[in-house]
Amino acid sequence: MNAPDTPPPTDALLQARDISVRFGGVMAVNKVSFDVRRGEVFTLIGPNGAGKTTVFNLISRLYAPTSGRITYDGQDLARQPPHKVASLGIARTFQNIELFEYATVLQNLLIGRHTHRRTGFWQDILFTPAARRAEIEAREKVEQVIDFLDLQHHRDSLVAGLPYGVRKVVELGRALCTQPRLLLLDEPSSGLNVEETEDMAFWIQDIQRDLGITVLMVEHDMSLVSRVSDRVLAMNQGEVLAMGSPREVQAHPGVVEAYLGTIEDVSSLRREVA
Amino acid sequence: MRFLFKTSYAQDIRLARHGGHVFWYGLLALFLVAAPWLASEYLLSQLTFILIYGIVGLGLMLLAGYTGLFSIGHAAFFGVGAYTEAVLAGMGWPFVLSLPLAAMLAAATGVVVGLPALRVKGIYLGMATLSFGFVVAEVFARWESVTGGNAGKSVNAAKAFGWTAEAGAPFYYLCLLLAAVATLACLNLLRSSTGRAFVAIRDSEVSAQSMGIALARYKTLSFAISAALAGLGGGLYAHHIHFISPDQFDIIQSIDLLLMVVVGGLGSIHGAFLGAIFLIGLPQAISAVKDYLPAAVGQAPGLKAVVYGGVLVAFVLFEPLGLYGRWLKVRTYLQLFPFYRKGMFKRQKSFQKSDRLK
Amino acid sequence: QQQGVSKTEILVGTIQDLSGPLAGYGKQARNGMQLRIDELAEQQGGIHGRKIKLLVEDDGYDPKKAVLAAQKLVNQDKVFIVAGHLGTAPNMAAMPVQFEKNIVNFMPITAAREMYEPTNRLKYSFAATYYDQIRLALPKMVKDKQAKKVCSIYQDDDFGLEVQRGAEAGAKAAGMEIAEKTTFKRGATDFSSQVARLKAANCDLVVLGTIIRETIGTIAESRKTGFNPTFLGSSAAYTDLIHKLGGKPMDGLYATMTVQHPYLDEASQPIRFWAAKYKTKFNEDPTVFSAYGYLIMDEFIQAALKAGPNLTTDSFIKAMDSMSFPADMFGGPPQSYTATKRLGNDQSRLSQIQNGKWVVVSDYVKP
Amino acid sequence: MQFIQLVISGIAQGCIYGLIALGFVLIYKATETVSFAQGELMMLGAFGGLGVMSFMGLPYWAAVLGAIAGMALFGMLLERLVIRPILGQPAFSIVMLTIGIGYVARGAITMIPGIGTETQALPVPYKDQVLNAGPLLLNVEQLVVIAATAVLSALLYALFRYSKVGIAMQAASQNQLAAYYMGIPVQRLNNLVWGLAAAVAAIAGLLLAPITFVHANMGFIGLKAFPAAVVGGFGSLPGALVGGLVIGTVESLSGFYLPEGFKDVAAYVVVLVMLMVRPNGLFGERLRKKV
Amino acid sequence: MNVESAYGPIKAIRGVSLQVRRGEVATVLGSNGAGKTTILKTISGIIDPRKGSVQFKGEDITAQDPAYIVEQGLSHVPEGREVFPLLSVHDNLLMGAYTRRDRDGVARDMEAVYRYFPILKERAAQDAGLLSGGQQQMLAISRALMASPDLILLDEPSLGLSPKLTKEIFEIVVRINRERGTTLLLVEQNANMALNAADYGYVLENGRIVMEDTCGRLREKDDIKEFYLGMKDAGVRGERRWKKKKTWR
Ligand SMILES: Nc1ncnc2c1ncn2[C@@H]1O[C@H](COP(=O)(O)OP(=O)(O)OP(=O)(O)O)[C@@H](O)[C@H]1O
Ligand SMILES: Nc1ncnc2c1ncn2[C@@H]1O[C@H](COP(=O)(O)OP(=O)(O)OP(=O)(O)O)[C@@H](O)[C@H]1O
Ligand SMILES: [Mg+2]
Ligand SMILES: [Mg+2]
Repeated sequence: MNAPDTPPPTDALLQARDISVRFGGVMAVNKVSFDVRRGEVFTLIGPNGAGKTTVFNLISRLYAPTSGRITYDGQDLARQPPHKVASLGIARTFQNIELFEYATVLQNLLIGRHTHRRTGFWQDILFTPAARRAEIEAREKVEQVIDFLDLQHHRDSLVAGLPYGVRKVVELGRALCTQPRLLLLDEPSSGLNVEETEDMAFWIQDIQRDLGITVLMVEHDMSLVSRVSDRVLAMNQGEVLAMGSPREVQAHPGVVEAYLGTIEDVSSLRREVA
Repeated sequence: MRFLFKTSYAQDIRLARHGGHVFWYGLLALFLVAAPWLASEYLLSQLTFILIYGIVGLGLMLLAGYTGLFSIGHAAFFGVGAYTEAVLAGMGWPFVLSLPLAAMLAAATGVVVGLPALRVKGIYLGMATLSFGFVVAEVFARWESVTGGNAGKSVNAAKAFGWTAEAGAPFYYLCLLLAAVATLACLNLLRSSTGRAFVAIRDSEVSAQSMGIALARYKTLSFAISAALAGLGGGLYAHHIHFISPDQFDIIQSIDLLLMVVVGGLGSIHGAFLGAIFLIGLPQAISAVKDYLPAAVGQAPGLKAVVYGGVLVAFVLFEPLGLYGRWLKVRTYLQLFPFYRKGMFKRQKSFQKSDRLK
Repeated sequence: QQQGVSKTEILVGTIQDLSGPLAGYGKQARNGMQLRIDELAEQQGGIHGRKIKLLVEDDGYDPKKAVLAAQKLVNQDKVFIVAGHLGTAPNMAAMPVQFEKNIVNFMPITAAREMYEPTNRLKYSFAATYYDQIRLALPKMVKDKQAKKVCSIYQDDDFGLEVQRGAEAGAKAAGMEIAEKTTFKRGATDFSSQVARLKAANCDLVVLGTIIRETIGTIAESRKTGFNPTFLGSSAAYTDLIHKLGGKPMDGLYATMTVQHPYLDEASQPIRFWAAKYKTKFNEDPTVFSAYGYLIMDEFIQAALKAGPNLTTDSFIKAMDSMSFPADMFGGPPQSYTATKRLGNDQSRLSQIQNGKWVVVSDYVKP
Repeated sequence: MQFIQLVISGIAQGCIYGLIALGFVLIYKATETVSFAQGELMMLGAFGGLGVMSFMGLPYWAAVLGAIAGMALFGMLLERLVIRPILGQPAFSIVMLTIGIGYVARGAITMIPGIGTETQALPVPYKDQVLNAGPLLLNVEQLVVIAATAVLSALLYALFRYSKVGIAMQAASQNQLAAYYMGIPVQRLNNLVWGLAAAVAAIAGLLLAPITFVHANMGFIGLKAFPAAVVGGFGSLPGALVGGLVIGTVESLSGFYLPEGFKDVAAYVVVLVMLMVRPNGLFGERLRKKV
Repeated sequence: MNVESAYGPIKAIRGVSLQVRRGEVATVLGSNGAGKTTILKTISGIIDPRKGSVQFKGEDITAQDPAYIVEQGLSHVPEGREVFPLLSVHDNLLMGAYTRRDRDGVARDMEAVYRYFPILKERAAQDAGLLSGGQQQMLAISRALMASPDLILLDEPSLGLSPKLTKEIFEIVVRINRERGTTLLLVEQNANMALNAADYGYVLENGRIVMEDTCGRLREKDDIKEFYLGMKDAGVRGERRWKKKKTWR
């Protein structure tokens, strides 16, 4: 408020400084700081309940931080109402999938175009030529996303009946339709099998490289993490545990202890039974 | 069975999807325009009522069916429209000015009610609107200098530019015109970004918000449009019924309006009008058949309530999608004949989930 | 060709509340009308060879439904006349529909002034209005009881308002003001704060713009709190339910009325006979509303007979406008109508509940 | 003194609202629907009691037991016939259903010749008795209501808080699918809930009968109980009671001290204010979806 | 069992037959929308099959009331957690044991699951809806264990769990199977884990079983290796363009 903002380093798209959130007695996020650089894939990992999703919720302004600040592209996010976040170019997916259940896939994706609408209420109600043009344009953009994610098949199905994996993709698509600059993905691969996870990895890489979108993601699948991320931040109990390249973080003893676990070979399970 | 080959995106946003639509809706329009010659005076008056309630139903459908906000106080907006129109018409305003003003005033009231809607959902919103309805009804009763209080108020015929929309065909055409315009406006809204925003709010507020939809703005907007349509309907109602009093805009009326959209079929524009047909037609149907019943039943007081309630219960039980749902089934049956399979619309088991968390 | 009149039949429409808050009254009024029609068929055979057919519509005391009902009767069933329509607001809503088609609104069962004012050639009303009842009765009560402070409690609707206006006019006539007035909503059950108000104002005469339960509720609450003014109700409170439901505390209540309640053990022989006939036919005890219905139909028959074989709206009006009806067996006052006087009689008398029964305690109160 | 007497009347009236509101909250807590038929069930209960006393000539306590048991059965039957088939549909369908049931119940009672359209008194042993506590007046009819409301809400509170069945009812309303997975007999519990709600309604009807009389439209008082439930927080049983008391006293006081007309809308104004200040009522839980 | 289930006119599984022997761990693999969840739902009576029957412990439980089936000793970890959001963690667990009458046993099992997942004990009084995704998953699993069942159906138990916990879950699965002799039917995207923990596996595609064998042998099949275990040469970018499609349709 009083002190002028210090301009962030040019390559940081998002900066979190000492953010903390407390829910009753639980310190869900405790003095966490990190930068997400333009164009990178930045991953948050950490045991369950470490506060990763809470960080996402802070960025998308669903929660307000108890202390600390988040700046996005030089702006203080705390000043933005939640619905403004999307028009700043931040889009997200949800851990538990939050789609518009009783609308078709196409409509879901079109809703993703909301921040880009150019017609007002009166134009809509009269369906002026401008509104018609805007509709068709939105549809074209959405079709590009549909092609990108191979969703042609499901275009007109109601979301309510889709299998889990497809919903995940639809949600990704919806986020992409907003044409974000920063994409927050909460566990993009959970519930997907190996093959589908692989598709997801390709998509994330395409999103980063071809579309030039910065990605911040939470993920538990370490093979996916090491494959796509540029940098990784490990959290535990709301605090930062380690940060660095995927390899560095995976080797960090604290991370192994709290997150990866020490049993190396899953076949140990088998031997016990046998 | 009809197959549609789509060749452009524009096809998807057209109102009439194919020739059949054009034909059937054209026929309907023709019938409606010709109605004064075809229908008896009595039927025409009923038809006028149906159009008026249809307009109100459209508004409530938008609010309840598309935005997912249930209002149990819609009679308040209806009443604001009716009283505004009655007062203005009494002052000799032409209806081309007074009707829009009635709608706007109702919309303004709608915005006021929309405000708590930003904070509460579900049953709490229902109660907020219900309470608001009571307060407004009390204002109608107490503000005697304007509303005539409980003694009621007579309403002049609608006039403009020296033309009087007399009861019967002229007024019917006025209603028909406005109903058509209102329907078109709603259809337009629903196929554009505003309508999608409503649907988004209905299905998930959290993700609507993160898609950049300003909940406050769209919820209030939805309330405003809905109230405006109710106000417009109210204005027409006032003219049609000639006499308005506060007890015409009480909780019973609100519930009737809600029943109308539910029976019509939540989430469909057709439903608004089908529901209106039901609301106006059923009591008439009951009094038509009651003479044929044994006197002990047919002449007993309370019969109307029993049948009315019974039909409502039957609807919810057997046709949760309302009249429109029934119509869809019939249509599919005809289209697919003879390939229709019995299980096609078999109801799936569904499981209730708390809507306290949305 | 006059609608609703054929060679053999006259169609009479009536709109009653058969499913709403006044369903009880609606049913009784209908039965009363039907009783007279059946008598006509049995005794005289008809009016100039025509039988009466009664078409009943239910409006549930809802003006919107009343409009629909009136439209059905007038435009679809094509009745000759609408008689005995119950309730003020429903009448107000239905009258324009009828008048457009030149259909008389005959003797609606409501005591509002709008039923004959502003004058319209199609309006006829028989009941002394609530306004007049109280306006005329109040000064007499003030004098008799030597009341110092007159107050009122009334239902917050068109009915209550009429009583209240009557009370104001009556108080003015007696050279006083209404010291305290208080209201309640239809269907209210709790009158404690209203009674507390009246008590705090030291009222010694309270005008009741109440119907049944509210009358009982108000009086019972007053008696409990040791507040015992003179209570004066309108004809709406003149029903046997008051003492049947309210019991002992109701004793002493005054009400204005015209038509006497037809107790089955009534002293007057014709009423007793009539009540027994009604009971046999409908298997329930008659009430004032049964009597209203009966009388309305009776007056219609008399007027229609007088109008002659060529029954049209005009001939009926012509006949009515020179009609005078003598006092009826229920003690109703004589009535007379002219082209400009469309209320039969504005007078009423006073009854009091004594030992759990209504007793007529005054003759017609003259201004 | 005036003030205290008004507060006492307010409390008594408030308990009536609270008693009916208990029925709403009960249904809401266990099924997440709002029953608009609760007032009508109450009316049926009162008529049931009346039937037992006046037409079968049995004593008061027999009427009380008979009406409560009868209504409980009726509630279960109702559930079996009309609620169960649409179990799992959105809560709103059930709301509509209860509105329909309300119409049918009111109409059906009205149709009973000779009884339905009349207003009747239920002869209770404690009719018209007044206790004088110093200068204050306590009405026995109202004291009975107060006591019954307090006891009932305590019992129901314990049911939902401590008993397995009560918790399971809430579980089923929050996530029916998961309840099925856990082997919770959702339908049986639902049956029980409606039976309970109808029994509570019957109690309310019997207690109210001396105060409001028995007639087909007595259920409309339920419209005042909604505000009570909302003010207390719709999901809270003690809230229903407290909400009722708040509404009752506010009504009573505003009827005396404020200009005419305020008493009638006081309840609704309180609700509106409450929804602005504390959207979930006094005892309602703060809800927030975690994503 | 042998069943066919459908959602409305859409057939989700068509003529699936599978068997789980007492005391064994079986797993069903399959890509998205193959119908795995549908099978499990059919078994526990949430969906009534169009055709076919389900036998459990020699009894026909086709289309029985889910409550009855649970009482017979079958419990289900549903897909997507499905906790009771407004009940406390403790009450959630209690509901898991709804069909049980033995208070002591319930208390003992409660202690046991608290030992498996200490965080649940810490949060015993918190509303389940406020737990993190993974914590809810732990709760869902624990809740099913509370029924002390003979057969547990697990639908993607590792969904959203950290790698460490995933391993622990499988250890718990194996341990329960060994110590209590509980039979398990496991649906899992983490095929590597599943095939290691289970004895027998089925591969489901488009509502049909296309392959079944012991897990040992399944692990050796090329198609399984490629599509489910992801064991192939780490491809270069652009690989997807010529990706091999599954052949067994
Ligand atoms: N709204 C809330 N109220 C109370 N506690 C909360 C709330 N949101 C999160 N928590 C708590 O904060 C902690 C962090 O939760 P969060 O959802 O951020 O975890 P996470 O890192 O995303 O874990 P997971 O991998 O399991 O999803 C958890 O212990 C959770 O119980
Ligand atoms: N409620 C429903 N309505 C219509 N179709 C449905 C419904 N639920 C599932 N389906 C369809 O049934 C098929 C099987 O779904 P199911 O959920 O069993 O798949 P799954 O193998 O569990 O997939 P996943 O790995 O994504 O969980 C899918 O094609 C899905 O689209
Ligand atoms: Mg998370
Ligand atoms: Mg699945």
